[in-house]
Amino acid sequence: MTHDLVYNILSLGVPFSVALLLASLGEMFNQRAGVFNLGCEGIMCMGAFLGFLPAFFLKTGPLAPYGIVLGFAVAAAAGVAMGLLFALVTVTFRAEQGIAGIGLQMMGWGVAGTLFRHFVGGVTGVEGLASWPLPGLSRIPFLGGILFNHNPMVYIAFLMVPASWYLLFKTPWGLKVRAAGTEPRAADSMGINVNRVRYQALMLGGAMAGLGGAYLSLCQAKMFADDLVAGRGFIAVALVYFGRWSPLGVLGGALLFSLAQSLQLAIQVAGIKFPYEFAVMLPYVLVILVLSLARKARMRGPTHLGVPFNREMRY
Amino acid sequence: MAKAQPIHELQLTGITKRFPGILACNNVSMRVARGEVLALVGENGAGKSTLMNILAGLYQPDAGTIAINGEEVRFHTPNDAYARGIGMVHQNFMLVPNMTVTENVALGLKQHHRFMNLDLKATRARIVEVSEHHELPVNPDAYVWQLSVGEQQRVELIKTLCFGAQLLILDEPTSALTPQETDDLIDRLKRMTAELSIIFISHKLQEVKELSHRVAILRHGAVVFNGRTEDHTPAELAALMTGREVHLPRNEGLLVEGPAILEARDLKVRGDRGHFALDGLNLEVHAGEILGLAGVSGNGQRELAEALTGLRPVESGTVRFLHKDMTNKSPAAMIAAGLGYIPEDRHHEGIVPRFTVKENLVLKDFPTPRFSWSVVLKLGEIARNAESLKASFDIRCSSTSAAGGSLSGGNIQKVILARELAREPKALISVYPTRGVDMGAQEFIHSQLLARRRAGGGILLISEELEEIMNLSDRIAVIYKGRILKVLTSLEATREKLGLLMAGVAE
Amino acid sequence: PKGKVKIALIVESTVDDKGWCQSMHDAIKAVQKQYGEAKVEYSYSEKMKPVDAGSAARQYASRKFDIIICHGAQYKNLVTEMAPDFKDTTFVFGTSADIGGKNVFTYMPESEETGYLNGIIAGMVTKTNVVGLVGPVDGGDAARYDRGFVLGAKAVNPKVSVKVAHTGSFGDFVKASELAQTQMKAGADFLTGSSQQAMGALRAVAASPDRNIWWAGQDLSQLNVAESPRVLAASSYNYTAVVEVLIAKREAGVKGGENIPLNFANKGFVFAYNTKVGKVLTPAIKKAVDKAKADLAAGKLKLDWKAVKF
Amino acid sequence: MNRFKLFYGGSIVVLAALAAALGAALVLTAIGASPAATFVTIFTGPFTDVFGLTEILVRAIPLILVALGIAIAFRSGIINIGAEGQMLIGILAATATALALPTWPKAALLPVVILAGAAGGALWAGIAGTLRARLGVNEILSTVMLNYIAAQLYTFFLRGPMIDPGELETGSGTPQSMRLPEAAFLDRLVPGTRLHMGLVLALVLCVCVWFFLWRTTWGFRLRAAGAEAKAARYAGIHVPGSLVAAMGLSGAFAGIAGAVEVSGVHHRAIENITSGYGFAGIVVALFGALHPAGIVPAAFFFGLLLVGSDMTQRSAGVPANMILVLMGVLILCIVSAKMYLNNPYAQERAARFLARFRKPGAGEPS
Ligand SMILES: Nc1ncnc2c1ncn2[C@@H]1O[C@H](COP(=O)(O)OP(=O)(O)OP(=O)(O)O)[C@@H](O)[C@H]1O
Ligand SMILES: Nc1ncnc2c1ncn2[C@@H]1O[C@H](COP(=O)(O)OP(=O)(O)OP(=O)(O)O)[C@@H](O)[C@H]1O
Ligand SMILES: [Mg+2]
Ligand SMILES: [Mg+2]
Repeated sequence: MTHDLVYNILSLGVPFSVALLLASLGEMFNQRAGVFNLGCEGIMCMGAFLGFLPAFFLKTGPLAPYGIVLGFAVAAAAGVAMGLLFALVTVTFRAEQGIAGIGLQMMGWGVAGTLFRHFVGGVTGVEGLASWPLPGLSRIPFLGGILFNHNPMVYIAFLMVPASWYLLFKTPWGLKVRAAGTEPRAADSMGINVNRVRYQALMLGGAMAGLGGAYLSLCQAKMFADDLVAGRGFIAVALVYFGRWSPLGVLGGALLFSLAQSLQLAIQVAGIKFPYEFAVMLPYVLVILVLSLARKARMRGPTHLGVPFNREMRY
Repeated sequence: MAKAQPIHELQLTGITKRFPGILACNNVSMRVARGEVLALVGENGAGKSTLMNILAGLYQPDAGTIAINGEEVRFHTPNDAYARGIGMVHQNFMLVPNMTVTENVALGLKQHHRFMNLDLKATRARIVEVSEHHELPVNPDAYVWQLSVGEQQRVELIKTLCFGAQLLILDEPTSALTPQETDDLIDRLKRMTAELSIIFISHKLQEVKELSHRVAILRHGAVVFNGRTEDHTPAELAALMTGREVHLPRNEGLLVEGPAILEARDLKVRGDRGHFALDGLNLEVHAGEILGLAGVSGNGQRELAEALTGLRPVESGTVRFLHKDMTNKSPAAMIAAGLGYIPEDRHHEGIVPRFTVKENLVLKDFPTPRFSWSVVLKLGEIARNAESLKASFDIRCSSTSAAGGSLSGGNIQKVILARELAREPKALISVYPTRGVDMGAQEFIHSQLLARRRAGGGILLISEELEEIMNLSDRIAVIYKGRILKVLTSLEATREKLGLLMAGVAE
Repeated sequence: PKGKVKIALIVESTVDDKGWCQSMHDAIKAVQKQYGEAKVEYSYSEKMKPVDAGSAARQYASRKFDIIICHGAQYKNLVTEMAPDFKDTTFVFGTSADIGGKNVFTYMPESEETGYLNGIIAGMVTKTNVVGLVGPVDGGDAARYDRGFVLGAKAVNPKVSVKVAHTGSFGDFVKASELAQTQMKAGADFLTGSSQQAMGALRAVAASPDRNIWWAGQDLSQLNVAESPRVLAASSYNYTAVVEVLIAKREAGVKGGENIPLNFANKGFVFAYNTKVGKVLTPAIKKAVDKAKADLAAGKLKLDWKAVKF
Repeated sequence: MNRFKLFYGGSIVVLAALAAALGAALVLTAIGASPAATFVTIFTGPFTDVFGLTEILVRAIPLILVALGIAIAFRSGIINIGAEGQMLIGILAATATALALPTWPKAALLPVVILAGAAGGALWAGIAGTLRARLGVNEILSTVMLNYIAAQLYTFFLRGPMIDPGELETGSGTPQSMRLPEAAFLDRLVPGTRLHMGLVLALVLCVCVWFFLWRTTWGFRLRAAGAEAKAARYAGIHVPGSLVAAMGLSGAFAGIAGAVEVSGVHHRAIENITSGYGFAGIVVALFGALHPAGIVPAAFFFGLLLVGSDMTQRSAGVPANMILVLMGVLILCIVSAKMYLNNPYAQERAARFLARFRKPGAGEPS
């Protein structure tokens, strides 16, 4: 019985984490490069909508299977475009990143909602991505169902954790990103184009947030509605702080949050009698608690987070 | 990056650069030949760094040209400058603290950047090669934040050499080094001239004299002198720089044994990395004396200053101030009791950069009745205070409403000095008060410290400049590994004795 | 109607939410179609936070709209306070069982009745005796629906266990979907839910590889969407009737002061089976449901929904 | 040079406005709405009658209050994204107080209610402040999370302990509190509109905040700690304490905003009462350069934007979501332009660029 319960919580919680994981990893790159992108939510909205659109239009035709792949591609592209826009505003125009992020969030949410109204018209479902049990692996007792019986995006997202780690710590680009967010002047003096690196990071981060959004509409809810993202972008941003800017930490945060979410739903479903509001609060409380109880980690964040880079302008 | 062609001759012609409201470089022309060391000197804000940043490709000049071996070049980015063999060690270290030495160097070594793969092994090998060739020992795997200032300086040098520099620009490389490190560096640089040319910026004319072949002096962005070093004494150079004679004052007073006002007994204090930075330290500062604290930095100076001012917790032992036990009292309590402090990091500890000069001048005293009625600030009094201090301490700023951070380093130091001395502290702890400050300002700061001494204040002067310590102190204590090794009177102290003590050799 | 009537609608979400707001919007549209555009002028304002609703309602009133429907109990205050200032305008808000001022109508869907019918189906269809209920917030008509559902299920199947859980929001589709998945994992083979987010739960049911999991809904449109093969039955609020009553009463000079309940007795609800699900809906089930519906309509069956605690 | 500055500033503003209009027009055209009609409605619609005008002010009141709090926090070096949650808790506290003291006279009850709101907000923000000061928990993370927690707590109270008994009796079951006693209402300023005394309170508090931050030793301490924590510590200021104080004060203002919304507009605690003011307040605060003198006009402008764009769905047939697009695009354009306005480097470059046209081939301006 408890075995089953634990199994259920884990096997559901793992796929719940994917949207947050993707968006958080993207945001991690942004912040590592020194840009605080509070507009993640807006990018996710656009990704969720534009990812949904091809799947919706190709729903019945012979191209239906490609609709979803196309959807993810379009969502990523939309994310890149939004990232570019944000880069233009915060990197080239050096605007205050906090407000610009709120602006981007409003814009993304609004544009997605407006276009949805015009081109689709009402809450509608799509086929969505079916689960692909990995041959062999999915039959491992207990773990198989938790880790290897999901839709392909789950595997992709989890593979992105080591990939992000490699990208950040083992490639020239990652080195530049880390330098650009910590000591942009040093990077600049060594001939690294700090602003270009930030542009690239924002494009990558945007693409990942877009994918995260599309995961919500194509894999998790398998539908689109105006309010689909419902604040998950803000949580993704917060989880980057939780994960202290490391891919593994971000994964930990995303898993903690979504497992807690899965746990609280299971608690409710199990019929334990107490006001459900407290169950709903659980994931949020847990994230704060874990961070409060964790010893202060040594790794400090990108120290120039939020500071626009300008070679000539000082202090 | 292919190895750059040798630079036989570098010629700057008519370089002009302006910043909003300031002409930083005004029609500057100069020339460096192969194997030559050119010293560039001038007061704070004269435009030295700006000129060199132009040469390093960071800034674009508004007018003027750079020519290498007679061929005109244009540097749009630092990459272009590196490609032509120009490397610069900047005034403020350009290192990423949370990366290793190898990673820091790899950042600029583009030839080791492969697609999706960073060849750190190759970079590491290159570092080892350069460090052996130039005898600059370094641990390539250490994180930069773990290194001392001297080691970081070495990393900067190695980094620049790894990139294949033919012309090395060094912007105040010695301002944060210990005397030993400085001597070391100068020696190495001398040897390097066999292979490369050097432009060397410093406020210490002794070094200029020792190292350089030629000197160029900048004043208000323009070259006012350009000649051979050997033809001029440091005093002459100082006069050329400031336009007047500079005399660093000396402590000529008699050794008066006043009462001890600031005492540390068996002090044990932990440093940032958790070890005991102070390990049973004993020290007394008397009224009316300057006690110099000599020592190689990193031996507990910073921790001592912070423990005495209440900024760092004391594990055991006592701090007594004015005969009261003040161990582990808050900084506010120490300030209220009359302790003054000139901290090491003037930009972030000494002032609030975004506050105006007048606000910075009352940073410690704003709650006192002089500057507030109960909780309401007396803005008029604060402004008057600022004007009078500005005049008496010769603080150069456009107005006392300018942001503190916009002042030059020397002037920031004057603001701090003015604030601390105007409080007429019973005791003053002064840490590296003249680091990176030009001769004129040094003279002023020294004379102010002496004036405070005459007025009966006790001063703890922490410095690595033996010159400064010997000029100003009544007694000199030498700190080594968190303990006072020995205290000498100024009459006993000689350069040699102090040097041995600082190295830990106690007779 | 004799003259022209101008109707305004104020909603908190959007008029295409396949739920609460759309049902009223569709009803007004239907009435407009029925009477002709010349007779009925219609305007709506979406995404109205309570404070925005205040200015929208006032603008409608000053533009001489006859009937202003504020579709949500959170608008109660603004209606109560505005109504005396615009005596010629009919203000309407719901859900509420209050009796408002002279020019205020209220409406109250007694949703425990529709819940009860869906509950009967659930109790008889379930094989696992585990039934999931995806709730939004435990309040208003959703609370009534949920409790009616529990009563219905228990009435026909004492062994059934209804897993009631809430997402804490009306519009979080993703959470509703997560909750539905959790319930299915916990063994539920029949689910239901109300409010706009129910669509998220229904999507989860439709996407489940287990073809023996069923749904009963709270919106007739669910019978005609791609997910409908999973939907056994649905009911809807018949706001058309409410709108018609409002127009008729106004013509008759009654501007308010009444509560309009919605129930089977006054045809405030429509209930329909899904004809395309084949044998799942056995004659026995239909019989039980039809009987309950008739009893409710006749007033023979009273549901003590307030007694249900979860 | 002065004429140049005017010209420079002017052209930047015009360019930004054009860019915003273009961006919005793009989306409007895509959905087949008329951009011109939409813009005309937004910027003139609210001014056509007294009611529209007062509605702008009704929106500006909570915006000013929240923004003042945000300004205090940001000036003190702590980022508060939790105004939404703090408003909610403030509303709970204010409502509970008013309902608990139904017999008190207005002169006593109203101040107590508003103070209760302040206390509620301060308490909620204090959690984030304490976590940051004591345990180093990043306040962006904690305030985002606390917003969600507050939202659930809010429905819990409205659905349970504080629900209007009438709602239970009639079976409506709507989560909302009882109506406040009339003594707890803020008076209306203009009869027939919803403009209430909260405006006066907000403006008075603006002056107070300005005085507090720039004229008192408390403000000096907070600002110093925020501008450079290290230097503040060296100057004897207790930095963790000032973080908690700043966060608490910031929350108090959000709480007051909530209390004022309840006492002035809604007269009872209902769902969705915060209307996103907690987020919009951040934008207003930053637009207002974290200074009361800037916050007031910024709040009026945003009030206009909110009321005006809300009108577009009725008079220009634009879907409601378009409001978000407009505000988003506008924010992006204004922040972009702002950096050019106070950037001497860009100004100098522009001046030199212009000079090239005026005196071809000749030197620099001075
Ligand atoms: N990035 C900048 N923006 C604006 N003004 C600058 C900038 N850099 C330098 N300046 C101005 O140019 C002048 C020269 O500065 P610079 O840093 O070159 O002085 P310096 O000679 O290196 O001084 P120091 O000896 O203190 O290092 C300064 O007075 C300053 O006003
Ligand atoms: N953004 C700026 N705008 C105008 N002037 C500036 C700016 N930043 C720095 N300066 C000026 O640049 C000059 C040199 O700056 P720098 O930071 O090199 O100071 P410094 O005297 O070398 O200090 P230190 O070496 O002690 O750090 C100073 O005169 C300072 O006033
Ligand atoms: Mg310099
Ligand atoms: Mg200097």
